[in-house]
Amino acid sequence: MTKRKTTTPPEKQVSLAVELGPLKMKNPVCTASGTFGYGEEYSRYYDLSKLGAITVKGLSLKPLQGNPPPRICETPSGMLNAIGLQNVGVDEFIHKKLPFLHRYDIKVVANIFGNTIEEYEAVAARLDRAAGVHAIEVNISCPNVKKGGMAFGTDLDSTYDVLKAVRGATGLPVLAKLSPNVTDVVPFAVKAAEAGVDGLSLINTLLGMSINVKTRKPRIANITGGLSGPAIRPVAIRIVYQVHRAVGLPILGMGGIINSDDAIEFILAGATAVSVGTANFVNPTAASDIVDGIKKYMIENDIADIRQLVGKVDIPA
Amino acid sequence: MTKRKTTTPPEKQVSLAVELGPLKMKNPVCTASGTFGYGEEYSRYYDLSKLGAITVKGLSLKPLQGNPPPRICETPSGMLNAIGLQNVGVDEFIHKKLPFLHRYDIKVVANIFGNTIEEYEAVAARLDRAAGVHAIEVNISCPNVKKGGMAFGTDLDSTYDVLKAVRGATGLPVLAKLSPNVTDVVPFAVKAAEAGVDGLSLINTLLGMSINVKTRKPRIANITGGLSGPAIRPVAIRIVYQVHRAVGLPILGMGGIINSDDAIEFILAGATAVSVGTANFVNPTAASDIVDGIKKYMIENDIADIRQLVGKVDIPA
Amino acid sequence: MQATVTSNENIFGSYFHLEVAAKGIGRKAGPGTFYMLKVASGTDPLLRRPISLHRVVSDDAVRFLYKSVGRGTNILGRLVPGDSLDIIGPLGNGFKVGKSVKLAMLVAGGIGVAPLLGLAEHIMKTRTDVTVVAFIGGRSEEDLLAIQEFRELGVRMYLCTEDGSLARCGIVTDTIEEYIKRYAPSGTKGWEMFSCGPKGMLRGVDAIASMHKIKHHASLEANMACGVGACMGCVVSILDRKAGVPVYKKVCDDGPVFDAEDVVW
Amino acid sequence: MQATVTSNENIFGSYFHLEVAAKGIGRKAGPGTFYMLKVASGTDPLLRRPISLHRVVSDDAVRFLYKSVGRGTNILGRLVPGDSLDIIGPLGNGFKVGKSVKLAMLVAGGIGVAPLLGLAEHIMKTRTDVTVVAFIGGRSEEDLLAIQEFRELGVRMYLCTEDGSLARCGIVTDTIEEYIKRYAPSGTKGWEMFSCGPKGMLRGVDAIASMHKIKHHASLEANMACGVGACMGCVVSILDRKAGVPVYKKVCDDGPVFDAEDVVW
Ligand SMILES: Cc1cc2nc3c(=O)[nH]c(=O)nc-3n(C[C@H](O)[C@H](O)[C@H](O)COP(=O)(O)OP(=O)(O)OC[C@H]3O[C@@H](n4cnc5c(N)ncnc54)[C@H](O)[C@@H]3O)c2cc1C
Ligand SMILES: Cc1cc2nc3c(=O)[nH]c(=O)nc-3n(C[C@H](O)[C@H](O)[C@H](O)COP(=O)(O)OP(=O)(O)OC[C@H]3O[C@@H](n4cnc5c(N)ncnc54)[C@H](O)[C@@H]3O)c2cc1C
Ligand SMILES: Cc1cc2nc3c(=O)[nH]c(=O)nc-3n(C[C@H](O)[C@H](O)[C@H](O)COP(=O)(O)O)c2cc1C
Ligand SMILES: Cc1cc2nc3c(=O)[nH]c(=O)nc-3n(C[C@H](O)[C@H](O)[C@H](O)COP(=O)(O)O)c2cc1C
Ligand code: FES
Ligand code: FES
Repeated sequence: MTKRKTTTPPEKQVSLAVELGPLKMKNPVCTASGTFGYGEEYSRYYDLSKLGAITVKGLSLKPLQGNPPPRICETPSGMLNAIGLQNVGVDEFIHKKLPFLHRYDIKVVANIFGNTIEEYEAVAARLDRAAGVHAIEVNISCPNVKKGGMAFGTDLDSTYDVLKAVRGATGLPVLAKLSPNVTDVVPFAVKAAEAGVDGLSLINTLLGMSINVKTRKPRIANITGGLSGPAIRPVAIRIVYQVHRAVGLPILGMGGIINSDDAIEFILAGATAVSVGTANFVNPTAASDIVDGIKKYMIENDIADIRQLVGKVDIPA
Repeated sequence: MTKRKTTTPPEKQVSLAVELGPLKMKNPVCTASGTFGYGEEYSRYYDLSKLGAITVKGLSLKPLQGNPPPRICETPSGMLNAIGLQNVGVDEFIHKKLPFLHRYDIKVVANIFGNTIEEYEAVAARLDRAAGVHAIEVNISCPNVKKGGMAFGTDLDSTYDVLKAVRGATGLPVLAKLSPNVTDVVPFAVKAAEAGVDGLSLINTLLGMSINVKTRKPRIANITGGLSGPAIRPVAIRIVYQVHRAVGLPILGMGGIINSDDAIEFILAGATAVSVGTANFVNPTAASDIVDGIKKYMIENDIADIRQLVGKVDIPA
Repeated sequence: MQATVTSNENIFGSYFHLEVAAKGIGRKAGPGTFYMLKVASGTDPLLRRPISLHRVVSDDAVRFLYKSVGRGTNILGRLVPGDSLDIIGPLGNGFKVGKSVKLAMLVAGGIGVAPLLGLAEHIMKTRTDVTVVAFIGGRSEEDLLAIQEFRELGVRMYLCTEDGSLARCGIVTDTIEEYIKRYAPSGTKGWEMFSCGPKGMLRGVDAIASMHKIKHHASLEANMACGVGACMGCVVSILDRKAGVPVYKKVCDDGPVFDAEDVVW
Repeated sequence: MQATVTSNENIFGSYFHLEVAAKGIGRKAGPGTFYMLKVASGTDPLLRRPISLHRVVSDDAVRFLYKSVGRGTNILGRLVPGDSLDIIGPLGNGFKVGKSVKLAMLVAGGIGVAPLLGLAEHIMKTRTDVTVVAFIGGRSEEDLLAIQEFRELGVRMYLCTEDGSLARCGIVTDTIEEYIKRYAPSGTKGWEMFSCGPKGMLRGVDAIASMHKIKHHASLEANMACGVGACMGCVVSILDRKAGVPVYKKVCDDGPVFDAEDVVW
């Protein structure tokens, strides 16, 4: 038998599929919580099935009104926000928002938070029973709410307790979203691993503030807010790198990703997948474009499987 | 006796003088350590006497070679550096660099660091006897050297010990340059106050990293570096605000100041004076322009004395 | 979408007319909708700037009227024909002119006139049963915008300037009150107000509207990040009539036009 | 200082000639010095870009030759005559042509030719006792730059391209070696090399220079923040002859031209 010769080489096949622990994604691109609504908003701009996953706005047990406006302001290559976790509540999410996402071939990550450990637990338990939720991302790092949020994420014991409770409340993959506003993230990552989570989301926003010198008032009503966008990318890359070296858990990397080169930078630093946040605001098709860009990079650089790049920053001996 | 009528109002007089504890400056504008060499470099661009003070590059007991190149890279609205505190050493500074500054009517702040408490102490002691040094800024927050630097600045006891030792070694005003790379700067500020320093310098650079996706190597040889420039301003403003509310010490504020509005933002947040860093690289006359801009702001807003603005951000009840 | 600048004219002071072309850009653009413009390609300034539709030129071209007030709009001012401009939109609900409207009172303060010209044009074109009058106020003569265009449309205008440099000296609420005093006695049935301008002005206009039971549609502003309803950054406090409590509504998505009666000013 | 762009021409591929005018900008500009250009007014990109003096046009005008390779230089490529450009310089030591030089061998790789044209011009104007020859290499035909200008100056050139698309196929070290083989037998006294190009090329050139005891001045590149010696960001490792150890020297201030013998490659 003679082999058939192919005259034109077939388009190079590259594999973009990744696993964040038990969460399997067809490509490493996700959207960051709070920057993509519940998916519907951006579905007008492209087919959401293009993405590996989407993370929805943080969910609490009861609907929340959030902080008074102004809630956002622009900063150099970044923005501050103090939305204060306004959301429809976990029940309305499940009944009114989640069904829309069923139309898409996409993994849905539900980001959750609470004022008490019990609340975190309760939200996780409800999502556990909801069809079409594929993972839970536990936000213990929101800088914009008094109780809950960052208060948990900056204390090692609370970090463990919250995550352990959520771990117990659901069989879904659990990602811990840790606070970057600490001296060293590594011990928190270790605690999260001990609590049994499946992966880490890094990073949440940096705590910041901006003052309008004309009015002499803070630019956002909450006084301080969370800094996101390209400005924080070097901090995020450093944290992903440090945590990846120190802890075995897969990382969902984020913080200032604007294009596919930025996404690859996170992957090289140690992220298995990436979330696109503020960039969605700047360019509604950002996350989709990043999927294309990663593929292009892989073809140009002869990377057959994106997993080959994870943590492969070339550190001279 | 009839009063003379002035037909044209005299140019409004505004007072820019400030005191950082015992350090009296004719205006609140200083230059940040490591961004202004030893003064000579920028003296070609304007008369240094225009400024309130200059802070020179960090000094150690012995000359230091610093880190291998590449040492810097650009990031969105910022830059990373890992100079590694290359400097001529305190003795050569005193003999070769300091005399140049005698020509100017300007306060000289000597920034110091060491690998051990004894080294900090020794450098401070030598500067104490040097003519024309007006204050010492103790860097316990450099992210770019293994020993010393940030290792001191992220531990409360070491912070106290180093500062106490320097305080004992000199009668000059002492400023403590604290690390922003901690969960909460306030306890460190409290420790610094307990150690008897006269003021606080806030903030040093944030620890960051950047990877070139073409070469897959870190963009700076030291792998991680310090993030400076406008990108970090919201973080710096937040820290100055927090510390000013909590601690009575005067603050030398810095981090991303590019123009006079930025400087005023720091003053409103609680800084008594400000240091201009990365902006010098972008615009050699930045610090001088900022003096002019502050004056203009005061005249336009009827501020007779700049000290009236310190900490006067308008926080709604 | 990538639009092409076809003209960018500094009409006077800090006011500009910007016209851009892109396939379909004007097709679904109702009066009072807006666009998000990316004024520079880098990451500083990072966010898009919201600018209202001023006038639909064609299915494939729209016109903006903007004031250069800060970094982003200053950069806009430097665009020249042929430049490419990254735009999303039209966005937002826009002005809805109900069936029962007989008199549309357009109330503009300063640059707030921008979306109202398009509204006037829209009404004149689609609703011959509606009379349009415009109350236009500004700080000074040069802040009275689009006068010529309203005149060409044949819209009756009531003008005023705060410094009296043109027309009446006063604020726009004065001219409205006078108008009402004069014509309301014969009934305000079918009268509705459509306003855009500084918050203080809108509140003042709303006081008059309530007093005279005139339905009032106000176009609000807020700092925006996404413009599409995803970030929750642009909320204003709006009374939820059913619940009887104020809730946060998104200016970009639920607005920018709100029933002024429900706005918690 | 604020300079005015008088021309910015895309000569071909990604190469541009930029000419700017500002009072005194060319006055103290020696060959091999450079300028720091602020390509955009915002904070992104933040830092200035170093670009060598290509040619002094007059006391008040200079010309650059640059290659658009990334964000900053792409933005530069969009400048049009009349635009204002914020520039500092001239900076750095530049090439120094010693008294005893008889033959100046200019060695350029790709865009590295930029400072060498100005050097050739300078030598021809001030030193009739020196012969100038230029060894110019590039990847491909279009990477051989400033050929026309060198020809007009009457400089003898030895060209090569890596792909053989023009002139010799090979790298610039080949042409130098051949030249030396041919002419060195009658002595290399008074020969000096002046080079600029990729690091690998400079190192290769230096190996030849050392072998033949030809003094070699190499212009180096490094990432720069300040350009004026204040940040210590741009260092390279240079042998301190007295101490016998390598020390870090600043490319912007101690360089960009170094005695290649001392460079720790
Ligand atoms: C729905 C809507 C429609 C608008 N239509 C027009 C129009 O047709 N013509 C026009 O001239 N202006 C319009 N504006 C206002 C315009 O968006 C602002 O003037 C512009 O964003 C200012 O940007 P800047 O960078 O020049 O100013 P800066 O003050 O430097 O902006 C800093 C930040 O604040 C935001 N910001 C500042 N002022 C406003 C404002 N008034 N509203 C919202 N965000 C603001 C900017 O978007 C930016 O994020 C509209 C605003 C909204 C919300
Ligand atoms: C003394 C000196 C003289 C130079 N003269 C010329 C010249 O005449 N013509 C010319 O085309 N190029 C010259 N270069 C190189 C030029 O500075 C870079 O090509 C340019 O900075 C690239 O900027 P970018 O934003 O387009 O690229 P990017 O890669 O996006 O730049 C990212 C960052 O890296 C820096 N960088 C990138 N490449 C270089 C480089 N080769 N050298 C230094 N910094 C770099 C940039 O300045 C910027 O900070 C010179 C460099 C130096 C140091
Ligand atoms: C407007 C806004 C809202 C956010 N809301 C949430 C949230 O509800 N829960 C959460 O875990 N993170 C939230 N984040 C943080 C982002 O998910 C992300 O961690 C951060 O913005 C950094 O990524 P970026 O720089 O790409 O935006 C929010 C960020 C922004 C800008
Ligand atoms: C190149 C460079 C070198 C620096 N060297 C020092 C130093 O020697 N000692 C020190 O305390 N801080 C040093 N810093 C930190 C600055 O003094 C300043 O705290 C920081 O850059 C934030 O200010 P900026 O954003 O205005 O630059 C350095 C910063 C830069 C960019
Ligand atoms: S601007 Fe994002 S929700 Fe309105
Ligand atoms: S670039 Fe700053 S010292 Fe050379």
